[in-house]
Amino acid sequence: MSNPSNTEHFVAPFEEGVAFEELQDAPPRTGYRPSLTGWIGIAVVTFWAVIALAGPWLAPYGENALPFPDAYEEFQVPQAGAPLGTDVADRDILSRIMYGAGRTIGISLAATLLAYTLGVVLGIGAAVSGPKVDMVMSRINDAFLSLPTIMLGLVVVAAIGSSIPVLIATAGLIYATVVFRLARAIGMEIMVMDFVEAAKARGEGRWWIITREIWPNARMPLITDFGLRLIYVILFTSSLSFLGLGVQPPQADWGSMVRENLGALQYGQSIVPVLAPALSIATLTVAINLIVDDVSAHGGGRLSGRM
Amino acid sequence: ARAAAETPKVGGRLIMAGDQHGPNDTLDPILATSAVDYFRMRMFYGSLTRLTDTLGYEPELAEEIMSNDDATEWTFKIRKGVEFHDGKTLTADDVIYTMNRHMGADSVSKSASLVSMVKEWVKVNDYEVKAVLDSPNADLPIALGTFHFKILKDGTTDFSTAIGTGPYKVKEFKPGVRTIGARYENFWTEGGYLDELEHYGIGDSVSRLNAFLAGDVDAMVNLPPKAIKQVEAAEGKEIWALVSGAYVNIAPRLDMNPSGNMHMWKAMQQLQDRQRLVKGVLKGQGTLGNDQPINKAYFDYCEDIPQRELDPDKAKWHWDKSGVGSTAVPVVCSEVAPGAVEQCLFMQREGKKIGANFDVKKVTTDGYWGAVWLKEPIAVSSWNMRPTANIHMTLAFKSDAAWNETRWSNEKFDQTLLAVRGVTDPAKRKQMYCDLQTMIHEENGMSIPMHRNYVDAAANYVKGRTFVPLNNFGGAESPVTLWRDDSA
Amino acid sequence: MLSLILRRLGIGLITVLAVSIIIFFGTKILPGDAAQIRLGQEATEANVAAMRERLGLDQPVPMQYLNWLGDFMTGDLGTSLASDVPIVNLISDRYKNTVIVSALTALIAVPVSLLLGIMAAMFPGSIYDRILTFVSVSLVAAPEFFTATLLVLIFVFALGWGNAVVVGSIEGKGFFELIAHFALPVTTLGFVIASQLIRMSRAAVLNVMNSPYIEMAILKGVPKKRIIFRHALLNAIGPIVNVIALNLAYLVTGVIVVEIYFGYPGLATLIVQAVQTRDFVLIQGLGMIFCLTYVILMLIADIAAFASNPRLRHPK
Amino acid sequence: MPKDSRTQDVIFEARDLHISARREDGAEVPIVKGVNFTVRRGEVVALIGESGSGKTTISLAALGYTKPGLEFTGGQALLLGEDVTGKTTDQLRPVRGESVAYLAQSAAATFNPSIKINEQVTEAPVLHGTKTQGEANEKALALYRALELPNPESIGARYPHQVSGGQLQRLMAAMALCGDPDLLVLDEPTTALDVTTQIEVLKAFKRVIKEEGAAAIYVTHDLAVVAQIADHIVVLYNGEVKEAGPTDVIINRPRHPYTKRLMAAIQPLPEPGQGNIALDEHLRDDPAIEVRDVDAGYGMGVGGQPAVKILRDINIKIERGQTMGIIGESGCGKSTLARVIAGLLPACEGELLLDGQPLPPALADRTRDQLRRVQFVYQMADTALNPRQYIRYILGRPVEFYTGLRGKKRRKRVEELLELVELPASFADRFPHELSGGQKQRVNLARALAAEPEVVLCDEVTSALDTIVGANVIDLLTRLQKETGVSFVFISHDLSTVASFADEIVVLYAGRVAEQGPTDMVLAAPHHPYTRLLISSVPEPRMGWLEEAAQTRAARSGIAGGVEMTEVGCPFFERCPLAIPGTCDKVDPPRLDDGHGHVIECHRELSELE
Ligand SMILES: Nc1ncnc2c1ncn2[C@@H]1O[C@H](COP(=O)(O)OP(=O)(O)OP(=O)(O)O)[C@@H](O)[C@H]1O
Ligand SMILES: Nc1ncnc2c1ncn2[C@@H]1O[C@H](COP(=O)(O)OP(=O)(O)OP(=O)(O)O)[C@@H](O)[C@H]1O
Ligand SMILES: [Mg+2]
Ligand SMILES: [Mg+2]
Repeated sequence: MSNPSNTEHFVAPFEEGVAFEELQDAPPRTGYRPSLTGWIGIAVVTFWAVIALAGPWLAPYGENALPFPDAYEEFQVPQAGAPLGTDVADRDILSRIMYGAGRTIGISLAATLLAYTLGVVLGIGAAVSGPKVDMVMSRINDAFLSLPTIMLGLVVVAAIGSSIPVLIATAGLIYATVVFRLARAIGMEIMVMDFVEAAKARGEGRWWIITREIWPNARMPLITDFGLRLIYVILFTSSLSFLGLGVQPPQADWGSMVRENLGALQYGQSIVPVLAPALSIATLTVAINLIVDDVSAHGGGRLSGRM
Repeated sequence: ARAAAETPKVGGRLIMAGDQHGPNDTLDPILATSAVDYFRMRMFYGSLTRLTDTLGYEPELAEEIMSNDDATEWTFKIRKGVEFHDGKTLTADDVIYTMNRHMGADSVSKSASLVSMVKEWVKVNDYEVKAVLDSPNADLPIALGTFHFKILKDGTTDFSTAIGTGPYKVKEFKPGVRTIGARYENFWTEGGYLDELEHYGIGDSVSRLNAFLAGDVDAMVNLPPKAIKQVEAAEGKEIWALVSGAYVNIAPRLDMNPSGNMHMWKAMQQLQDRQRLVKGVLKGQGTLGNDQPINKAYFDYCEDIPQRELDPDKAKWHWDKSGVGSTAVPVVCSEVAPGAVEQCLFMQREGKKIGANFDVKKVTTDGYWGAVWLKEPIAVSSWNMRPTANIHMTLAFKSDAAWNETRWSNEKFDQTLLAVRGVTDPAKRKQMYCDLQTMIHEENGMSIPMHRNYVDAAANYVKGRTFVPLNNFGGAESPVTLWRDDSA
Repeated sequence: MLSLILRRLGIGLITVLAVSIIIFFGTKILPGDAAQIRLGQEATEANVAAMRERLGLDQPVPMQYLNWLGDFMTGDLGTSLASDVPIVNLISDRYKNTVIVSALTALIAVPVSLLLGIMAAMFPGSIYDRILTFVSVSLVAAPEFFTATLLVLIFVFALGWGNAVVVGSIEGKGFFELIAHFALPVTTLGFVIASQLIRMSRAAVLNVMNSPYIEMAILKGVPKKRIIFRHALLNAIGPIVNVIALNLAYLVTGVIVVEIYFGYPGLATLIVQAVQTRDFVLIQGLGMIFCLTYVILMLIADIAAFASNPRLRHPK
Repeated sequence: MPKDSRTQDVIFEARDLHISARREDGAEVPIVKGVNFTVRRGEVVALIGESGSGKTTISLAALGYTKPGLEFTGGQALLLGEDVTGKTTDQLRPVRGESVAYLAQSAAATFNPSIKINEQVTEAPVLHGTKTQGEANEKALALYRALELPNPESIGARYPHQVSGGQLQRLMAAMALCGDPDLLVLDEPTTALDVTTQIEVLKAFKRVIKEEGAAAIYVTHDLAVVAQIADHIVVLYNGEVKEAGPTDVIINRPRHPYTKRLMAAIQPLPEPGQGNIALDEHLRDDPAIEVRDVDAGYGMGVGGQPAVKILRDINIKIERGQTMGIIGESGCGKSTLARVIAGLLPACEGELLLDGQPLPPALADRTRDQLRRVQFVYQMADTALNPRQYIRYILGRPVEFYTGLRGKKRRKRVEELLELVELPASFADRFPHELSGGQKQRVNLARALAAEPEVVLCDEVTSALDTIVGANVIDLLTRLQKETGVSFVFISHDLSTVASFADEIVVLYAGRVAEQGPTDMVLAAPHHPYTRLLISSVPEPRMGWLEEAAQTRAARSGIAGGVEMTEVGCPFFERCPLAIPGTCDKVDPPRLDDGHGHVIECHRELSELE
């Protein structure tokens, strides 16, 4: 191509009569493609999902069986017959981790989903419902939010007793307050967009506006929070079991396993009984957050690389 | 008594770590509920009598104790020259005031039942009081040596501090946190050697152990059995273990279903993995239970009853007879004492092997005594030791006892229990107590798989421990005698 | 400014009122009977009845609520059911303790985590960022008691440094003793809040990093540090302050495990004890204290966000 | 970079410049495909072309910058003789803000809301060490004066939100100029401005560029503006240069068909006689929509009155098949009026009639059929389309909602609608962000048409479009009107477009009607002084117009410093060259009616307004 100097009149070659109506390519559609860390996250989560579903069939022993019935010694080190050693009550740690996987993931997932369902529906509902309803809902939510989670948890569990459904409901309700706050804030931001107004002007109902106009746009920031929330739920239930109110023995869940085996560290016997469940929690949650981060990396901070 | 070899030194400071503290910590003796309270009471107050290591009694604030022949009238001569922390001298009025707080139907005293046979406390003169009883009670002075009968100053209603006759004065009292006592210079007798005695509550046993091992506290109650090895290995730390009659048990209600099924509860008794509970859970700091409440810590223990063992075959035989089959049998458990939950879990595990399906429901400790205990068909329970076998069996096994956990009713047992109170012939008495214990062992239905020791730990410079087996820290009697040996 | 504070105060008051209703009637669903629990296992029916009357538990519930609310307004939180001690006495010391340890934690953890988070935002997707994400998520994922145990094992037992349990009062202690006194609980708590703060400040700064004015600053040749600290951070303060306030509220209310573990006499252990002893009055008092703390912290956060936003500070 | 660059003649040169986007899967998508042009000292080179043709991308290349997601893939961008394409950010830092300065389309977004203006203006030279803070302040002050900013001494101490948009745009220029750059990169610096403001900003730019001896790259799609400011023009299409040459040649003798079409699509100047010929075939007895004595505003005030009242005494009648143009400067209440009619903002006073029947003021009270008959096309297509919905859905929903069509029929109707707005049917499967600004605007319009409405409120539907696409949209509207008899309320601050399309015009100022009547009459004298100002501010696509206009503009009425809503008197008083102090500011102006439906609100006699 020639180099037009300023005095020169440059005209690109053209064919007379060809209309310039050809449309440009649309910008490439940016679907999510996991990066390396994303793939690691997906692999680990898949691994745990398999364990959670098939744990009881894969486990070498029953949840409460003793690998060494004649040894009156807890916290046996890893050895043939008990690859991760035994726990505080002489049970096989590997088996308990496998049994606990389903319960831990199940409870936290169920509770987080409950928290999200409630929090999102009510939060966006409050954002959509006008200032009065919003005021009332927000104040009630604030009230619950201002009370310590552990206090609410204690009172509920003390009142109804501890069972897995109660745990799920309690954690779900408690964290619904946080989600409510978040969802409402996000909802408020989307509410002022013209497309929401356009839907209203069309005469659409509230439910339609929430589900079709707002939710698809609120989804992403909420998912980003989901990963962290899941961890908090796992921690919350394990805090409850620290107080003796979580998943009840002899059932295994990772949080209470860390707790009930803490003695192994404390009494200087073995590190595995604590490390194994703690690492299980850590790998799962880190993996989930790696995925979440990877997905959300598509969004923010794109200018940082240009600084 | 046993530690008297060394002469106590005066001075220094000790921090004793207790457990179970809370905002309901109190300085009111009649409301004391926990070992922490008992220890505190002993720091600040004195009582008429003091229990001995063998669970007899010896005089304390009462110089002389006399009764009539049928033990229906007791006279207490009060020691002269004993001063309260505010300088007031102890007189009969103080004793009468104290005792009257345990009297009457509306008394909130936790030990009102121990003195319920007392009709009246009478002031004979300034230094003598008399208890007039409805029925004979040879053990009254022993009862008065227990935790709740600490002597208050006449008219005390404010319990934000404690004005007692004990070896220490209140320096600081924060419910749920700690109590600090400063030496009371005018303590009437030997004891109260420390400049300051602090009792610090650390509810969590792991933290308590950490604090102890790190030297942040000098002694701790309720050493977790699993930590025993570690403390034994640690330098300069000692274990204070005390064999006692305290036990944990599983109580089937005989008047309910399916717990009333004899073959079922017999199977349950055969399913108890007693060895594992004692060796594994208590790490040897306990004794095998034999499905009856009295063990060798009691004077009246009967050695002749054969020990029941884990026996799956017998258990299966009973289970099959019971006809319960694989129906789920709910068992309500709570962490009311070490081993309380394990006994359920072990039973559940062993039961599975013979086809029994125990559905263990673990509930929280708080609210357990109000909401669950004595109400569920099968539930666990835990008992402290009482000064005498008779007191304990009267409380927990007599047909009309409020706390008769299985609702077992046996006329012969009740009669023997009453009759034995008046028996003085040792052989006869022994025989009768053996009968009583055998009856429970065979018929009551209770599974008592183990008795637990009181296991505390202290640094080796902590001296002056006591051995009264009714509670931790030597029956909470140690505040008087504790001293610090910095040469150790 | 003033009107904003007043508005916020109004909202805070409504929240407090809502909390008062929730906790008062919420505590009523607790099973068990304060009198029974106070007297323990060995109390008789008559004893319990006597105690119930003494504690005023025989009055109708709405009456109890009104009386209680009235007292609360006048600063009287009532008397503990479990121990006859005025709630104020029970709480005040522990509140002080909790505030001390929370403030210490905040003083150390907040600046450090903000710095770490902001640095992550400066290099998103870099190795540093990934490692920090990894570490911070692992930290959140580790139960508090696990972190605490590790710290105690390492520092107290392996290195012989610091106190395993926070025994005794702080009065009369020297500087280094005080450090030993608070080091472990503060570190544990720091870990607890750090991860969220790191992630949040990273997200807040990254969010601002998409703005055209950041692009403009880049195109003006503004150095990286200045872009972050002058251009981006200033606009990210609002959400960051909000998260700090929420975390402080959490510290004041939610550090139960740490308190139990370190035997630290703060408010959280009191909650557990209150629930366990069914000390309804104490639970109610605690709830109100927590709520007030929360409301005040949020108010401060609002004011801080307000002060950092010139659009609000200088309306046209 | 050597500072003796003053001696260099060629400031910037693009040599076969290639810039591509990198897709997720690693594939390259070329955006700029081998572009060549040169910028010499003292020259302004304009980049023109339709939206998405790569203008911004190329201009940013002069700073060695690409938007995230884009990268240099070939050729050179020589700034003062040095190639900036391969440099790192750190290497470029001294150059940016120093040798080359950037001025973006939206000043409001590019000023940091939390930092005072002066600091932002002086930031670059101070950071680069070429000026002390004191020197920079002096320079800034001089620039404020040169740019005719009010209160030059104190304006720097304000925050960005405390000055008007037009002022910000000029402050932005001050920011760019403060470091005495050799090259200014101006990316559509006046597109968002009112014509009245634009003229002032253009004047300021031109003078400063000449005086400072700088060179500039000027990006725009407004050819009239280009004619005023550029020495050379580069015409871009699809990332390629189609034609380049001196302004005079390109404007007057374009050779490339694309350039020709661009020129041909320029709307003629607003003059009487060019208006749409209204067709009577759709007329009925009642006007399609009638607005009677409407007052409206925002916020909740006392007694059912709004806290801020914007609109006062609005009376409008739109016949079926006709178009009502609404013009006025930014903030005068144009969108507010549309919102009132659409029911989004219920009027506090007055009434609305749809086809002679009362139309409830609030959305909630309207029937679905009433909602269908009045449709609103939002000003900003970006926020009006849900980014998470496919175009198919965005258009399909109102089709189904109002007409009940489903399945195949619905799909067919969507395709018809796309065709109607000249978009291929395949666009149904795109998300809004996959469309260019003009395309989005057309989808936005198509959504309104999906309802088969009787009245369409078009709020600035053509402002963001280049001349060709803009003209297409107007053609489309005209055709529709002929076919279906739909009425339009056409809101724009672009008088030329309104003049060529509307049957009647309403001139709004500060929420009041300054003048209204049939297009020809409004455009012909007598004028309201404000109308006169507007008309004279419309730039003409010929060189030298700016200088003339600066001399001869009938009303040297200055720039709107933000339109003030006044309670009494004529709101235009402050700016009016014919204002009568003591009357105009105290008494509401009377309505002067010439009897042909032409109304002017003014204290002066009609004859005085000739
Ligand atoms: N990050 C990106 N990734 C992919 N494509 C991009 C990216 N940024 C811009 N584009 C594409 O590059 C092309 C040129 O964009 P550019 O912003 O330079 O256009 P423009 O001529 O300035 O348009 P306008 O007049 O609308 O501002 C467009 O087709 C756009 O879709
Ligand atoms: N939601 C609102 N609350 C308060 N005032 C508002 C609101 N929306 C607009 N305004 C004010 O109402 C006036 C008119 O706004 P409107 O949007 O109708 O102007 P416009 O003529 O459409 O301007 P533009 O050409 O910039 O779109 C402005 O002064 C604006 O500040
Ligand atoms: Mg552009
Ligand atoms: Mg508008």
